[in-house]
Amino acid sequence: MKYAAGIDVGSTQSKAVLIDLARAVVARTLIDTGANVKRAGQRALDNLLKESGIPREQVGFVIGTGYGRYKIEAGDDQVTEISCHARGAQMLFPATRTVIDMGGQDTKAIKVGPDGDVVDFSMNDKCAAGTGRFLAGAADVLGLTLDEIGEISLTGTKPIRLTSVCTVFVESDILSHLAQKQKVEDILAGVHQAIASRTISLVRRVGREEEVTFTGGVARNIGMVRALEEKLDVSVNVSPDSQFTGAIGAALYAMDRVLAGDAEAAAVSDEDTVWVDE
Amino acid sequence: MRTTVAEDKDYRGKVHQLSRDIMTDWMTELKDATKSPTPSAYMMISGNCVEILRCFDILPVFPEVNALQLAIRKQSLPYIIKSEEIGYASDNCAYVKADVGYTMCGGVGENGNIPVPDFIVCNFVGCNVYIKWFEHCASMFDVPMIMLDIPFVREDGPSTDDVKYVMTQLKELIAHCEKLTGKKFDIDRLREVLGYSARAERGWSRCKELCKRKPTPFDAYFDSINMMGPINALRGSKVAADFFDQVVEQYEGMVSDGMGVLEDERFRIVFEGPPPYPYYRNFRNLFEAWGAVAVQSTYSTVGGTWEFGFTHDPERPLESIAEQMIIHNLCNRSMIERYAQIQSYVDEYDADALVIHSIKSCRLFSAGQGDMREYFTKDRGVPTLMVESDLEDPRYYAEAQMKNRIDAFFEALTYKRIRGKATA
Amino acid sequence: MPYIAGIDLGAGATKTVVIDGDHRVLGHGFCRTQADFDKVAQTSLDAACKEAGLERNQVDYIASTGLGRYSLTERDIQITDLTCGARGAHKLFPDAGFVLDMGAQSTRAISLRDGGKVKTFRTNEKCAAGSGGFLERISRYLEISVDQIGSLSLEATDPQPISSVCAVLAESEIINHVSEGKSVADILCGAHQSLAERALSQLRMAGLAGPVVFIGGVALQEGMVKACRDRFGFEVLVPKHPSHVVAYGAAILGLQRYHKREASTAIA
Amino acid sequence: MSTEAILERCRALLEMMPGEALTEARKTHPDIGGLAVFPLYAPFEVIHAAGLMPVGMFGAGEQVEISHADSRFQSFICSIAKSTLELFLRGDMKSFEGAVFSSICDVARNLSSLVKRNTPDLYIEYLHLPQNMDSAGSLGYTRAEFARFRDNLSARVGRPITDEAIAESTKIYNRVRSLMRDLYDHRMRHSGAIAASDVCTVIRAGTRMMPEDFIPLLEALLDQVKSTPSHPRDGVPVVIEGSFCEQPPLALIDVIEAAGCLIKDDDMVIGWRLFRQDIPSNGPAMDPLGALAEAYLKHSVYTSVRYDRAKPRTEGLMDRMKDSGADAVVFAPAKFCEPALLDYVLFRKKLDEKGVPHLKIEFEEKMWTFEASRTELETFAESMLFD
Repeated sequence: MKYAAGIDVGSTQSKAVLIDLARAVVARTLIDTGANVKRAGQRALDNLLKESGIPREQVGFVIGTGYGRYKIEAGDDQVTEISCHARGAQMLFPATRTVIDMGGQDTKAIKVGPDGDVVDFSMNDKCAAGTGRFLAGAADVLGLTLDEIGEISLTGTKPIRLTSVCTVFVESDILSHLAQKQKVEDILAGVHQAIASRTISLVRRVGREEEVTFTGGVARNIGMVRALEEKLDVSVNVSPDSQFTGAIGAALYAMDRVLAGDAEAAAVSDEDTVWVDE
Repeated sequence: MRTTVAEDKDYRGKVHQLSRDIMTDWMTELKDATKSPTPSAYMMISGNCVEILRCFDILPVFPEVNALQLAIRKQSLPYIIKSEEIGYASDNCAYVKADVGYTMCGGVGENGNIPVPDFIVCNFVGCNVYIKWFEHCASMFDVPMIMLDIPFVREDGPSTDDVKYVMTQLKELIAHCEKLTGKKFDIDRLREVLGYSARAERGWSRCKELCKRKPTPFDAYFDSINMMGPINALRGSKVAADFFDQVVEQYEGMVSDGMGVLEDERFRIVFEGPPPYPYYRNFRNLFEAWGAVAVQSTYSTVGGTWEFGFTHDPERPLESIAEQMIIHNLCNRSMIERYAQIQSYVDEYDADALVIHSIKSCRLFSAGQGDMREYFTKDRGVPTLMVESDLEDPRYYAEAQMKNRIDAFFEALTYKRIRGKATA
Repeated sequence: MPYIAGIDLGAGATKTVVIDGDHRVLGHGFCRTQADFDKVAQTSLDAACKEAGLERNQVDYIASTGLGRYSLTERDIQITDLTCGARGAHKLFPDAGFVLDMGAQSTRAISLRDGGKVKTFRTNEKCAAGSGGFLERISRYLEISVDQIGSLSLEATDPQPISSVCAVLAESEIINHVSEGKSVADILCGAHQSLAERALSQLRMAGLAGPVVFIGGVALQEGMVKACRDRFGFEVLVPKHPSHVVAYGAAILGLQRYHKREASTAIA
Repeated sequence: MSTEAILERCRALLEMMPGEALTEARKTHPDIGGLAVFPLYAPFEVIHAAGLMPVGMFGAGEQVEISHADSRFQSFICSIAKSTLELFLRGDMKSFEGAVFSSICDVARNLSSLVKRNTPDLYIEYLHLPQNMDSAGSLGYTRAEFARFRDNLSARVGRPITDEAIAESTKIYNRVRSLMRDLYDHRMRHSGAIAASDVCTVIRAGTRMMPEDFIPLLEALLDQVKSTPSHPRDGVPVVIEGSFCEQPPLALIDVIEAAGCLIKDDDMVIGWRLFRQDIPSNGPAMDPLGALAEAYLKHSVYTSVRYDRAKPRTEGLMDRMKDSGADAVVFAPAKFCEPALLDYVLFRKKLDEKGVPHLKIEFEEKMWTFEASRTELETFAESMLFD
């Protein structure tokens, strides 16, 4: 029982991470989730073991996270991505006290304790406006890829105003700007700033404390990183591993269980029970 | 930290059954009244003066109860859509929309379950939407609407003029009832009715009191619904008074046997805001799964805050009715007072956390709950979770989102405890 | 013989119809709408002229409509797509009193007065997954092409309804259905049914009481048409070129104005 | 002063933050203080008599980015509530004595609590304006509520507020209101004499200056407008309904007229134009507070936030159409405005009965593109003009 694994099953990609007793990452893998979430979890774990050449029985505990977490049969238990992102970010940047996680349908601001625990968190409310999905919509209508828009937005000089950050209306909003011969870079600059200020209000709810770490898929978007830094007026940590943050956090929780397996673990787990949908 | 629920747990107990029985009798009365000349009147739940209707034997009808039942039986959506077709906006209160849609579809009148009222008593207590709702009802039925304008109670309490104003309007209501029924107002009958009210109110606050015990005998949010019907709609009747005697007996029994509503009570929470009726059990399961139980809730005090000691007084009939309407109910209180009420719950019921269920329909409750969250997390250090959906419109409940937030919240609380143990 | 062009600059695509003085349709043009509205309109117009066997300079009058109607510098007049859609639909089906126009951005329910004039109309509420763009997004997620949607949806055995009113949350519902292993057909059919439901309540808001002409790009999806026919309780009429009806209506109204103009200049 | 000069001054005032407008007023009224008035209505005369300038609080339009308030208010709350709270949280209102809110809707009431909690140094008043106009207790209550306001206010400013002073202020506001009525009447009879968005600009600016200064400005404007010949514009005469609290962007007003509608009458900034007749302000044994209360109960024009059993709002709208010679109604509520959106149902029912064409377009503060509304408005106009 020398290892623990974390699997993060997202709506588009699934990630898995293997760590050893020293909590060092020994292997990681990333696959497309595809249509069958159940299998995605298993596939990710299999890949992970194959690449690392470590036999399954050496893995003491597996924790699943992400929206698909309840469908992972390979996992021994589940933890929400909120807890996992906090824990993972704190391992990547030990001094982290605030985590911003921007995903497809959720944006989260998390206040993190010294050992990676969630002190407080805040997410976009019922309305999914201002999430990563909004960027995708903007990219679509401009015929650009998600990777391109960030760079381009940085060249904007006169950021445009948006009526709202409602994803449903981003297309018509942007089209009207184009019709008025606005520059693409200014539109994108406006888009990034709109989402950034929306995100800042989430950060404000939990109370900003340095260091700030930015996780999730959108963290690879340099435009969003800069926009956040500008509004927060502090530099923001972004790890090259940022998309693995959730899986790393899950693996860390799994390792707790491997190491402890004592009262602590008992206090957290109820092995005999299962989640039942109504 | 796997979340769990007892499979298909049956939350209904003896109290649920008792409540169901007497509420069903009332619903039957309503249905019968659609075909008989029994006089009836519409009235709203919050800070109501049902006692006055009772002493004239006027059958009280509460559209909110109707809307609530449609939602909890998962029947509300078609009615909501129906009323959106005649111009209601998606942003309007879904209680109104469900009730209006239900009326349009024949739920009220001859072949329905609810009688067309002889008149409407608009007890405007806090909720401004009440006025619009009842204006719409009045125009649908073409019946008179009596306005009871209750001055909003400010932090420094009501002025003598506020009370005088309400007293005058109550007397005008009484005059109207005399005209409608041809009966002379009988103050002694009102005293008798208020006696029943006071008895029920004492029982109700005794039950709330018992939630201070560990484990708590019932869930002061989800199970309170069983008592809110009787205390708000049937108040002033002997039936309601007797009901509470039995309920108190039941819960005191549980307490003395050390029984709680949960086998394993792990988190004591205070609930703010109405529940998502269309997903009532689903929502409850999400908390049950973490051994979280409500020990107090603001929603259960929309009709009256009796647990703070006020009861109707047969010796001061109209005065005490007026005081009930102005001061002693949640809806007519400011956010600032609501914060104080919640804080006292957290302290006196030894709660671990505050959960705010923010609903789109009712802005009286929800507008500004972000500030409430701010206040309790930052100024008071009370762990607070805020989730959003609706009390009537099923389209605003997203289970995956809901579960994610609730699980994360209790994961954090659990982790805090473990560290507490570790460092201890 | 005058030649009139109606150009519909929509959010999704730009459609052109060229007619002659007897309302005969001579040519169609179609191309995806892009940033430069003027250029897009030209391309679409050229295509229509080509089909009509006309030179660009033979076109006597241009009526523009749709979201970009003001961006077309060469226009003789601009008219809204609701007015044009009503007129075009009425010309094709004189007995129908209602029009449902489902495009990329918006869904419109229109009730008509005599002569195909707009009586009342309802456009889709904000934050509603009630338009063609939504179907495009989910088809992209389901990795199928837009023109497959319609036929696929017909193969459904257990349609999966969408309850959310927000397009983004609706998408997560779809993702959920997929993860539950539901078939693509069932998901698409569910989407069509939900959209039809919303369209129906919009039509009711406009006072639905008779046959409905279903126009706009989405009307090309058989599954959507079926979903409407199953629900509306009135005949649902679909023209041969549903996405060109608005441009056609623009051309017809354009012809009217053209005659007026000629008459006045003749006097002068 | 030329019309354009007057409009320039008004536009300048509208671009100012409330605090800047107060500073501007102090240039000519050095000792004046300020009290913000959230829509709809408060007895302005009492505020003015306290030596304060009542400043209309209509949100912050485009000028302010909402960055604090949306962590306090959810996504389904109207923009005026958010931007108003934002101004207080940002400290923009420091130079004011405080603000007065009234019972117009649940959001406004909760907003007053939030402002009170977050700016403890300010005097925050909440008036419960009566919803029962014809109880035997109505007048006594309303007068008492106004008196309570007067006493709290005088305690705050540390000087008495005399009946004489209130009567004087009543005279001044009577004059302001009658001039605003003149302006509206003139626009009503001479379409094209002045653009609707210009009327809005002036009326809104009037809530940001001392009434003494507003009077000469209105007089000058009326002279100008009446003396300049204008040829009548063609279009569909309409009444705007539903904009009684949050104000539609001026650009939207222009879009409405550009689309072919002529705005004959509207309910914008209605609280400052609440009375069709002067309020008695002299005579023996004069009771100015009683007069204000009486006026509110008996002589104020209908609004969506005032229930009057004797005069239903639907009738009010019908009269407004008849008096202004409008053929149609453009219903323009702020997004998420519960009272307006609920009233729409009753109005719509009535208008359909009477066969009056109507159109609903929602707006919000940060709106900058009106393409969707433009399309609907043009279609609406086209459907009436070309038959």
